[in-house]
Amino acid sequence: MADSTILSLVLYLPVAGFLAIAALPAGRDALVRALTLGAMLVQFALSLVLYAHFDPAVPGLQASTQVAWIPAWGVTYYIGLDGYNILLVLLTTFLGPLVTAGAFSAITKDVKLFYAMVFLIQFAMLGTFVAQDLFLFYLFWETMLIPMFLLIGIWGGERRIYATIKFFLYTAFGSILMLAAVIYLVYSLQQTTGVISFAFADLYKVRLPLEAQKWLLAAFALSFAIKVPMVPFHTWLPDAHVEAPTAGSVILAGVLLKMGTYGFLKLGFPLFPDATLLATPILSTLAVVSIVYGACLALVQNDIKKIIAYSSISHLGYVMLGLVSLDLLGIQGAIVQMVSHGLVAAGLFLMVGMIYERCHTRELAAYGGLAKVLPVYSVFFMILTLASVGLPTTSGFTGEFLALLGAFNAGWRQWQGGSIYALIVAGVAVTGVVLGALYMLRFAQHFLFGAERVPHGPVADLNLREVSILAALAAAVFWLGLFPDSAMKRTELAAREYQQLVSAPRTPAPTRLTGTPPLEAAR
Amino acid sequence: MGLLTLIVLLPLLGFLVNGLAGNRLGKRFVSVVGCGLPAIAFAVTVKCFLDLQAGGWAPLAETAYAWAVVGQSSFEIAFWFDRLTAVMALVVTGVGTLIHIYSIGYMHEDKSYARYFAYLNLFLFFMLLLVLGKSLLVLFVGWEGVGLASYLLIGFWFGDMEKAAAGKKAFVFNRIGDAGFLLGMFAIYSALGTFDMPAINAAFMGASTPAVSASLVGILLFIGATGKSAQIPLYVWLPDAMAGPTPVSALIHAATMVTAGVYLVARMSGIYLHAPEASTIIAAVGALTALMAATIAIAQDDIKKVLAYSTVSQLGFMFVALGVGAYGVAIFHVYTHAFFKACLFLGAGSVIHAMSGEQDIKKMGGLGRKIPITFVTFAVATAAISGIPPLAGFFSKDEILWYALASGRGGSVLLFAVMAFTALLTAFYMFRLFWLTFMGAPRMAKEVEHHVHESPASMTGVLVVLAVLSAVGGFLSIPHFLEPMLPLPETMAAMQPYHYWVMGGSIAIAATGLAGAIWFFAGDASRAGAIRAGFAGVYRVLSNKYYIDELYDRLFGRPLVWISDAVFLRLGDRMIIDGTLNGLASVAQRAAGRLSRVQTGSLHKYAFLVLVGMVASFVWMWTHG
Amino acid sequence: MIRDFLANLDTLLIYAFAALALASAAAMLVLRTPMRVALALITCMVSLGGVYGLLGVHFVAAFQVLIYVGAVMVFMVYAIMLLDPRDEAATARYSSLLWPGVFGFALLAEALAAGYWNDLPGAPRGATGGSFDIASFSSAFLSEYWLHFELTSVLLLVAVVAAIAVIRENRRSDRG
Amino acid sequence: MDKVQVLQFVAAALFALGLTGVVIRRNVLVMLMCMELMLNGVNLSLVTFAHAMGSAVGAVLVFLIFVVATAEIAVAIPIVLLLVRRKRTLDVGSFSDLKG
Repeated sequence: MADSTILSLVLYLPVAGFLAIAALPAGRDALVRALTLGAMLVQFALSLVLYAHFDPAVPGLQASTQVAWIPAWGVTYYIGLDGYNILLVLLTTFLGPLVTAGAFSAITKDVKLFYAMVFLIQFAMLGTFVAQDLFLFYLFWETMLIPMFLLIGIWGGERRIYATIKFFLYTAFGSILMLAAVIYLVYSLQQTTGVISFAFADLYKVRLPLEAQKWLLAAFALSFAIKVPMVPFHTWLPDAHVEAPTAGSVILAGVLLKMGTYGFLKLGFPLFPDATLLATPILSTLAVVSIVYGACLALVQNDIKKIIAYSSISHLGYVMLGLVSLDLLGIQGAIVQMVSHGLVAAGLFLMVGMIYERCHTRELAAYGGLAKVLPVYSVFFMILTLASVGLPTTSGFTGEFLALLGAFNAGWRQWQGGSIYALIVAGVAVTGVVLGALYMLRFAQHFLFGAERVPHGPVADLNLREVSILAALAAAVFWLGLFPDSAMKRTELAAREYQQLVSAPRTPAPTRLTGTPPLEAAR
Repeated sequence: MGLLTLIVLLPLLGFLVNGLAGNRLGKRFVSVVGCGLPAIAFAVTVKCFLDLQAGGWAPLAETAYAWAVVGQSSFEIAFWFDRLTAVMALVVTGVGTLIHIYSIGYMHEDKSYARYFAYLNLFLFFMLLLVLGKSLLVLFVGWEGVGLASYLLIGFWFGDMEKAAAGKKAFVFNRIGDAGFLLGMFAIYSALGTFDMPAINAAFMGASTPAVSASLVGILLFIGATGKSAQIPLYVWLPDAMAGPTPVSALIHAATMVTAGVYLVARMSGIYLHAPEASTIIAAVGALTALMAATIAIAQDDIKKVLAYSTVSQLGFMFVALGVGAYGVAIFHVYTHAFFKACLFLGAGSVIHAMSGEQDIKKMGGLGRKIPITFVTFAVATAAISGIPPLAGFFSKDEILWYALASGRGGSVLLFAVMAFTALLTAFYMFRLFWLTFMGAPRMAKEVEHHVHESPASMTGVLVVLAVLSAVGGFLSIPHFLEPMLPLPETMAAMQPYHYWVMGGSIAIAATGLAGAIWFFAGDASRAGAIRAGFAGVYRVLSNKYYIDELYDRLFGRPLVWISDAVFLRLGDRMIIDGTLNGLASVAQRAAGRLSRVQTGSLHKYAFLVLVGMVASFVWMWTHG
Repeated sequence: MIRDFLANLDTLLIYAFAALALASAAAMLVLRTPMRVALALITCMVSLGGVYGLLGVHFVAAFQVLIYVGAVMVFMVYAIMLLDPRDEAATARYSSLLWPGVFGFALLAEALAAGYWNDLPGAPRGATGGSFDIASFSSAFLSEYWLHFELTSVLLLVAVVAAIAVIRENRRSDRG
Repeated sequence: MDKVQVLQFVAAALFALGLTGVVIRRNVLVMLMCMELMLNGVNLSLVTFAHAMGSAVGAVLVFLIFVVATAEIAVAIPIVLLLVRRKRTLDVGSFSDLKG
């Protein structure tokens, strides 16, 4: 089977699953669960094949499919794998079965609809990652909102309506701005080159005038920054996480937040390099503010989900820091950190869900001494906590270390050039390492240690299903911590391309596209 | 797989076996695995040492695998075995194995026996990674890893919130140091493009100066060292770390982990040789820490706390040696200190074991006859730390004092005076501890006294071995052994005549301390009581550790929480950001409320509006078209 | 004269039909009972069908009569007969917006007329005026505008479903 | 003024009359019929142009309008039936539950 076929299979398997469970009669919950898990596992297996087949030495797209779609607007259906998205695709398909299995006991209301939504969001997320055409990307990007909205709105907690509306308004606001920018971008591409196309590869080739770049970057950046989220566009996240069901939180933290950083990596920065270079100080400052601010807020939360939510803000700050450093190490670190945060935050949310199912409260103060009552749970919790803290041998270390090193390297180079600001920013970012330990250990200490306090106890330790979920996560965390090279090898060329696109000057604007339009090239 | 990798992996194997299956396999199996694998690691280390010798002391190097390759930068997990590594690795595996064996007896009753050995093996794994690592990255991995093991072991009895909190405190203070360490690493990497330690040393020793100030890097790395090795200002975690099981205190918080900072500075001596400012700071911090910790130790009543502050103080000695460029001497003190401090801690553990968990020396006394082996070994170790010749501590401490006075790299009379005074205090508080514990009349409750018993052979045997090592260890001249690698500094010619005076002086200091302690605490310790009453204020300050913990809390802890809570959360998140949004939302809502009045529900009006709109658009079209 | 008349007979007939349509449309606004309004509308539609036929677009004329008069208006008449129209007699014929409506009508008519007057050329130049047959219509409908064709079928399906749903709702509310 | 123009005026007048009818009449069924009238006006306009241009495109649109009109009535009549059943009146003025 050709790789492109496998990729299409991976992408459309959730749609098939969606249709299949939609066709099932109501009340067959067990069958729905089994079917969903099966489909997710097959999808993961297929994406592992894709990962294995992915050739790190080949630049550009692999396993791509391109079909004409709306020729009049230059829109094509164009999907493919590259170094930017290979890990994120793998992460998404990896988390799919875990989310599914994790919700087996938590979701008893509208099971069919729930898994249909999970399939739908899985499809939209994968589509966003593999889309190579801005139009297609935007479609998937928007599609993601709907199932997420429903997941929180239907299966959420008490204040779910407030949370969903906040979530929706924030993200929809960002999307609208992006839509406007997309339209303007394609329009000006056509104005300057006479070619109308939405393909990323074509859009990369143009260099707009600086003034236009500034506005477009601002629109894209706002949209992505809300998704990441960066301070001060973050307040939707804690509310959404707190109210979302476990599966929603896991998807949100595990994959959805990566959309923002992925957007910056794939679109925001490479499309508007001059504006990006101008905005670097602002962006890196915001990244560091996110790191410190998120960590400080996580320190004073009493809701366990909020702690993890704020820690996400902090961790994604490292990603942004790595991306704007434009240092190869930093970029690679940022990519790894994306995946790492996906694993760790997803794991922590799953664990919170598991304890919530047993004890029915998210109040940190209500817990204590779980290590004695739930030893297996505590071991996994400790592993994920330490990964979140960024302890060596876990994935968190790989990501944070490389991202910080990259930021420092970049700062150092600028210092040699006379400006110390970036170096100071990188230095401040390192304090995040301390703060991270502070809030996560405070969490673990109150949660696991001390006198036993178990609300609604006595409770049973993890069952086989839960242990398998967490063991898979822990294995992934250690794999990325101990042997990150296999993954980083695959992203290296993309990281370089990104670095080059943003930092290396292109041919001066306006450029006329040479060569064939993308469609004919694909033929 | 090479031998060096094997050394590192053996304890990891122990961790995995004990951690995953320990509970099911029984204590005997856990003990065999837990002690056997470190013992094998020790044997392999000896083999490596012999190889090193056979190879004419040319360092052994070994690359396990490439952790990450990014562009031109390759981060490899590689190991390196030279003279310095050999000393450290032998101490770590040797003393480590002994303490593992001791733990069999000490922890025998504990429910989490397997977990304990798993953690201990994990610690050994990371410590060996730290010591054997060829690049700063591997060292850092070990560095953080031992912090983790320390965290887990301090909080081993996590049911007690205070113990868990002590673990957290240790981890966080270590992390503060680590942040400095990271910055130092980053600076090195940015300037040199490598983490490889031999290469870094070579770069700084080379003809062309690297593009980074050695002092800056040196100070940053030293911040890391202050965290791990409990120096001012980050020393406060170590006394609290005594919450862990006593063998852990012996292994991690006395013999091995806390000396990692010393090892780091010695390993990076290439940088510090070119960083006089950093060296001065190291010496100053070391001297201050040594003095401060010694004064606090005088006023502590918890047997482990005294030893903890004594450790902090001894680490200060080592840093003084590092600060004046006598790197070999510092390692020498690491080595002797590992023996006698491990012996002291394990002896203390034996005492606590005998006293059924009591740690307050005010409630001890007269234990000498009841637990003779512990008594004798503790006596030897106390004498060793106080610097009584010809025990191990005398040699290393004497060398430190000498170089503090005479080194051409920052030795001075002031430094010497401070260190000599600290040495006096050391002898004094150690003998105070010794006297109050073993001599005089018993002060414990009757039923406790009845239960006092000597520890099992697995514990006393280890004590004897360590006592012997503390006694004779000093005859092995580590500075001399290390000299080809870490040359000793030039001594100032003017000071040369005083060499033997210093040696005599240090003997006199030890004797004075001993005598002072006996004079104060002999009999009913009434003289000490009088002094204490006379200087009540000073005593209070000392016994409260200069209120440093409280100060840190006021200065950093509470402001951080306050800023996070009041400024960031309440003002920033809730008021400014959410407030603005909610304000916007309510404006929109009100506007929509107004607009919704158009929605009258009357179809006719809607149709009429359509009509009006149509007319308007036609008019507009015709006039503008 | 008669020849002229005969030559222009179809044009005159068109005008006559158009006038009839206009008149019946105007009548719709003033007639009181719905049934009469429906009859006026039918008249209007049939006369429009006449116009189409005279213009030579026979099939549209046929469909106009078949679909509009034959289906839509029959349905409408059924509805009128089904519902009791008597309550209407008691209430006013016109809504409260009668005068604004009439005024609006005047304005709209004025705007349209002015617009046509200024803008609309006579018969489009170059236009043949030649008619087209059902074959060209069908091929255009089924080839060039196939999507629209399909969409209409979807629309009809939706309408059927909606109608059924509404009626079912009706039954349920009857039961409840 | 030729045939096409006349018919355009008629079409416009039909449309305007229909719209006015929707505005001024009270009976919901009459309003529906007035909407039909509007559609007829548009149809007339389209047919006229299609005839004048000799193009079938206009006729296609006419067909679409037929379909829309049919669908509209098919849905509208049941709705009216339901409304009348609930409100016992055909007066549109009393159907104002959705006011803002």
